[in-house]
Amino acid sequence: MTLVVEDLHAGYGRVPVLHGVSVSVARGDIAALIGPNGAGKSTLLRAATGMVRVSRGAVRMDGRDLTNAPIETIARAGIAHVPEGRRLFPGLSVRDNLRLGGWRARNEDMGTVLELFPRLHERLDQVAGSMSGGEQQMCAIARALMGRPDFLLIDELSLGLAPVIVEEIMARLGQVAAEGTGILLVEQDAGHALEVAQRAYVLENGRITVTGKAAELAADPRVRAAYLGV
Amino acid sequence: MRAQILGGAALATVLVLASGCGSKKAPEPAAAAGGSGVLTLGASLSLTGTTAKEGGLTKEGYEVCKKVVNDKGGFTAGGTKYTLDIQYQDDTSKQDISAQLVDQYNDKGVKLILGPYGSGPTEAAAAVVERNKQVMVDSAGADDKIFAKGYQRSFAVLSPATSYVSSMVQALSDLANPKPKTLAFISADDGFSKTATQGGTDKAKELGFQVLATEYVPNGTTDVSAALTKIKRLKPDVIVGSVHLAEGVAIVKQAKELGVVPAGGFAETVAPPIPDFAKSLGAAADGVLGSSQWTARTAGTDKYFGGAADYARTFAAQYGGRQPVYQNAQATAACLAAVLAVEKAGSTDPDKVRDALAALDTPSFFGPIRFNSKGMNVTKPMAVVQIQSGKPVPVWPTDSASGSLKWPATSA
Amino acid sequence: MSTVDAPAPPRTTTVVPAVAPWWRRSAPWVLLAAGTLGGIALQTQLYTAQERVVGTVFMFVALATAWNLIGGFTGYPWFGQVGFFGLGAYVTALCMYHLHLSFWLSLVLSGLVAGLFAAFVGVPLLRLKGHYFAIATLGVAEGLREVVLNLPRATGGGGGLTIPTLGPDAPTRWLGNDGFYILFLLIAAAVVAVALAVSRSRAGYALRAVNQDEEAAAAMGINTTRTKTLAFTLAATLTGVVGSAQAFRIQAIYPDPSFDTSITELAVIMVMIGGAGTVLGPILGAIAVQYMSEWLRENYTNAHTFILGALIIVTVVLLPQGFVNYLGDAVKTRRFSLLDNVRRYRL
Amino acid sequence: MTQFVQATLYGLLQGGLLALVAVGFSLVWGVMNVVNLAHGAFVLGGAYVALELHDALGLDPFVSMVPAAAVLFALGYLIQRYLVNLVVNAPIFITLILTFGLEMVLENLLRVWFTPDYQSIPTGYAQDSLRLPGDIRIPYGKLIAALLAVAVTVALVYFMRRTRTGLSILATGMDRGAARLMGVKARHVYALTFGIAAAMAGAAGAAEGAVRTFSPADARSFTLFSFVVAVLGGLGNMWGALYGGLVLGVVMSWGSQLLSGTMVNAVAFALLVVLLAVRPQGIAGKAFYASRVEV
Amino acid sequence: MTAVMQARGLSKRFGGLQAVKALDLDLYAGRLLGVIGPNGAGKSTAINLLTGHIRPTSGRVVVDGADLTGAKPWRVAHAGVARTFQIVKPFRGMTVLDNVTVAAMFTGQRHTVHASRQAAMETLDRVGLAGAARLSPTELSVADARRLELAKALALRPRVLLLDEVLAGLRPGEIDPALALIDSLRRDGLALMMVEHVIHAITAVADEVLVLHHGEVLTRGEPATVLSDERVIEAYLGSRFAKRAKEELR
Repeated sequence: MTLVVEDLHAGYGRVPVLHGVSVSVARGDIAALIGPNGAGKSTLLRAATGMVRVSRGAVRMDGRDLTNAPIETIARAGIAHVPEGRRLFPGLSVRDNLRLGGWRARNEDMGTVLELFPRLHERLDQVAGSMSGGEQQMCAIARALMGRPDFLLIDELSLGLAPVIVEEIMARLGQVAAEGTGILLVEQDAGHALEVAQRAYVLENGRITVTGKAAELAADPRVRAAYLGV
Repeated sequence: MRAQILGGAALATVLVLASGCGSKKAPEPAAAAGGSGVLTLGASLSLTGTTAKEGGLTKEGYEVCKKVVNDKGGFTAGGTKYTLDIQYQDDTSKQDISAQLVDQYNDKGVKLILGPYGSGPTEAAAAVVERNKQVMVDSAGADDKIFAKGYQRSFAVLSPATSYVSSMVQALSDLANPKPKTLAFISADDGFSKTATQGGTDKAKELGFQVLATEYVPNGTTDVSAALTKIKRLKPDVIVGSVHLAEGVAIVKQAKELGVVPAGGFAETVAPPIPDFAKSLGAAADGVLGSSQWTARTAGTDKYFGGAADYARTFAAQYGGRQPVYQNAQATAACLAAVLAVEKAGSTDPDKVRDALAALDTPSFFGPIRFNSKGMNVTKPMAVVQIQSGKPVPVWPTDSASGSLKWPATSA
Repeated sequence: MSTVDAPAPPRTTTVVPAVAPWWRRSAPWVLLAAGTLGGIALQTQLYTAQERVVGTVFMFVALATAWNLIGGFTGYPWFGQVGFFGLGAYVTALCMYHLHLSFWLSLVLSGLVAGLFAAFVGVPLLRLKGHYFAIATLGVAEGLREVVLNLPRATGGGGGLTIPTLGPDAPTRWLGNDGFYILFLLIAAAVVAVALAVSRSRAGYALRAVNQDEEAAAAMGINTTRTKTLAFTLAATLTGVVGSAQAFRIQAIYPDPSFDTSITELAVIMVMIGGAGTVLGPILGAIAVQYMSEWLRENYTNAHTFILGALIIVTVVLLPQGFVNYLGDAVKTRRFSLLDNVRRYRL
Repeated sequence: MTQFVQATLYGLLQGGLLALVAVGFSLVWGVMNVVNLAHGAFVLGGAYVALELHDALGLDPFVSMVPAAAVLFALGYLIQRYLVNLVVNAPIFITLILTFGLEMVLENLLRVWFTPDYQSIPTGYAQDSLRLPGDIRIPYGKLIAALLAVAVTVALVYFMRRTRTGLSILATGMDRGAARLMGVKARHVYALTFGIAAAMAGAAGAAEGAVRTFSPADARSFTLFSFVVAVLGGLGNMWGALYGGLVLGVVMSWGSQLLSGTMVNAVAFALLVVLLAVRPQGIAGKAFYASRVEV
Repeated sequence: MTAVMQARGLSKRFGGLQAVKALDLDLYAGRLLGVIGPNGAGKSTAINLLTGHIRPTSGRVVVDGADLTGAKPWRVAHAGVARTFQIVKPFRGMTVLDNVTVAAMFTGQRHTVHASRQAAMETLDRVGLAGAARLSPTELSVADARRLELAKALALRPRVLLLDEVLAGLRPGEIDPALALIDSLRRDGLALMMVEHVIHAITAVADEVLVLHHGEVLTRGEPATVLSDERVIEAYLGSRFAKRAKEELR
């Protein structure tokens, strides 16, 4: 049960961004994709979920070919994507945002995700756009989980969040993975990501330059210098 | 790069223009001399756009004329036997295209023009006709303004705009009993309707009526409630509308909605003789007076169409039993006037046809056709009709009436 | 632990001169002059009515090019162009009818009045963007028509006004079909020349910068308000001049045809089909659309609006970025497929 | 005073009808950022469906609102799915021009099929009116139409807020890409939205047919008034069209009492331009629609 | 020494959110002020307030003694203040050269198109983008897009340069040349302000560091002092980073 991205080439218009990237996540695992801003991390996620056209290579889930399938088809196949900037529906309440998350799976049961993020409970009727960044990020992840996905792709979870909040959310992700969802975590801020992940990839200029176990990468002096150093 | 594209395309531009427009040639002669020939009339018509409906009626009238004349084997002028051909082009209800079409006919050697629908296009066409030394018989441009410019080559068979309302005022004065004392006018805001209103208010004052108000509404509106609300307080005996179909229907409809009930009734130009009027309003249309250029009772005969009733039969035969409306008849009459003038001139030469038109004085199914020095047909009276049991019944002038005026026409 | 070293991506290193050679810079001007002379030569080959048709094509070349200054270069969807067209027409009619001024003076005054009015309303209107700018300018145009309708003493209201062109009342004799052909040709050439000059001047850079990113443009030192207002004023002035010439050509002017929204719509369609933001696009668009609409009207009396509408639909589906822009891109990328083009814009 | 009350009431009724005509236009604009210039032709389409049903089966035009809506829904769905969707990602002006071409085509078809004649659908009661003290009249036809306008708007709000489909339309309008990530089929939702808007236009057309005359040439003015109403009310709020319609109806009614009758349209456009200059998001619009995201 | 650009009591409130509160800062010729702080701390708002893209609720902005509070961005630019945007804002429909030409053209003095293009080419050369002059900005890599953003600001021939995260997205190997370029600008006598996330870059070039938190100045001073400040560590860096920072500074 894996999500496999194989030799992926993709870009915007005539500008190639990814030059043959291969990444895979198994269900129940967390994989971290780290690298500098602009290396193509977001593009990789966007290509995997159909938001950017793939020019070469393949995206497969449990053997099923999803390359260049429409966004909604990929979503319906069970891959949830928490996009860059969260993209909540700002004018709708948290409740409606969560309902939309469960739209495909016709899942109206919010209990599970509210257990995971109890803070959202008291915010259910608040308009999503008016919440703090951390709460919005929780809402975005909760919304994605409402679809009961097999795989969860999260783009820049820590962006703009206080470290304390990041730690809280990361801890929840561990729980989610433990229940059998595969998570691909894209992070510029490598520290937290490497802590929770089992596997990690370093993406630079559209190519994977380093792969390995997260713990090993965290110990690699080059990775330390480039992504963990101050 | 951009310069190259620019260059190639500019060249293409010139080529397109050059090939598309052809080269200048001498116009082909319109008719062969001696023996037999075809008289071609050119018509610019609003077949699309705001007056598409009326343009269509005009075209039908022209077609009836063509069929009747040709079924009789055509006509003879100066020893040549002619059949009639009418060319149509759509002016999309726009005056600049109407003017362009008249020029286009001139380029093709078509010197005799049948008028477009509406005062704007007619005015534009008249100016071009004058410059090109063509001749136009106007079937539907009634605004007196067109004829105030000293044009010598445009002739209108229809009664001028000023008579549309004044005829109804005269009819009220002659026939209504008890005679109404006060009138309120609602006028659409276009040149024709305003000219008609002016003619009507002048006539009303002359005949001793009191004009309580003149309210203007936007041309083509379907909401005249504001004008009616204002008039309601004044309690006029008659509400007179100088309007088109849409406003005409709206006045009667909304007056009923708003409880505006004049002691006498309603009188409206243009709208009531059109079948759609009674159809739209149902019973509410009954009693409404209307002015019409022509009715099936109009007095006069001519050799092509006979009398008005004969014309109605001819028209109905050609259009599946439908009765003609006055817009059909005035178009046929314009075409008829052109044919009669060519016959009389004995030539298709536009100058001679013009002189023949200017001297024309003949009865016809449409009433007398005789033009004054401006080119207007002022001898022909307007007819006044009243909707009775859903049908327009001619009630004035009495010598060509088929029924009598029911008055008061409304009951509170 | 596996490690792969990334090779550096290739970099283009051709150094280009900052300024194009003179012959390249002057080519469009030569073409414009040649086109104008070609237009004069063409006149000898035309019937009177064809002169009118081609004269109208020139009128739309001028209108589309003027629209492009604000709508194409600056990116403000100007849906009220006909307001300034009608304003120019009525200023000319009023000047010639009431004041007995010569047409030529009236022509200049029409441009000035339209321009001044644009400068006046431009400041509040140009704060709006997108559809809101479109609807606000449309509102101004409709409002102007209502003003004209409601000043019957001056404008004749719905009854219209006729410019005197004959007899002792006429301040300027009607120019004749030949004269108006040349007049519209020269106006079109002048408007295109203005567009060409603007396109290559500082102002052109400023307008395109505003179009692409107004915030960044302001940070580059561009006075965006003044730039937009100037472009709007210039476009309105040129439109007013065209309206003035058209008023004199048709003589009898009425509010409805003078402020007919379909004139704006046609100009917009011409620019969009030809290619917004280019000098050539509006010219090609105007010629193609006006010529096609005229041809259809003559040959398909009952179905011409249907066919033209269908053609417009097909064209914008296939070429949403306009012909000239499509061609530019296609030549650059060597990809000419229209289906690829459709794929770029569909859902 | 009576005159003022009468004008106000009449303005409200007219406004209700304006709202019914405009609500679909506003929906399409708000959700898809498409200004549908063919909207007026859709309204007329509904009127002609009601006319045909009346002539053939004697159906009351208010009853015909339902079949008119159904026919127009199908038409709208197909047009969006197979035509407008093709240019959804092009600059905003392209959809404007596409729908303009569509309007030309539809208007031409209506003219060929139904002739350019003025039509109306007679009903026994449309011209009768309710009498209030002071001889203030409320015409039944307009009253029914206005009440239906309110009912349809309420139903739309309920549909949007409470149903799965409605929620997916709202979400797609706010952020198409995010909605697709939830598994919402954007092509279908857009087509559905356009279909619903066309259906409401069709229903509005049937109601208009009951209270006024119409001809194919009226398409333009329906679109223009929808434009004004949508902007006045503001986008992004389902109640916007209702507010906009009522405000416009009353202001025009008052305006034509105080000024000459031909100033009505001038009043409408002056109101529009002033409102845009002062409050571009409309009376009830929400600012977040300005920052919509589309993928 | 007098400051080229001064802000006093600069504040901005968006509805209920106090984005920037009573900010004072001075930028001197030949000196670089580094501004750090978590996202949402008000860093970008501060730049927008200085350049007139946002009107301050209160406070003053002075450039060379001239009050530019609430002045439009183009007036601030004419006064010699250039900026880059955090999210690069190239004019996408123009070539790289034309992008810079626009900047070179509207500096307050009149420059002909011809002269501006020459100047633009020189600026592109300086940032190392001359080879890409005819490309579209959409064809540039992230690093080159940042260079273009910088070139546009430099083409204005500014005296004050406000850099909003110019290093974001650069690979480790690209950061050093970029810092060298910034350092050369400082030596040329520009007054610089640099909002940055890459903290070791700030420590390398900044003369003074200012930490923003919830729109307020948490602390300011020498880089080393600021980075070892307990409050900064708690609010922003987190303990783990602070430990490393200390090691590195030692």
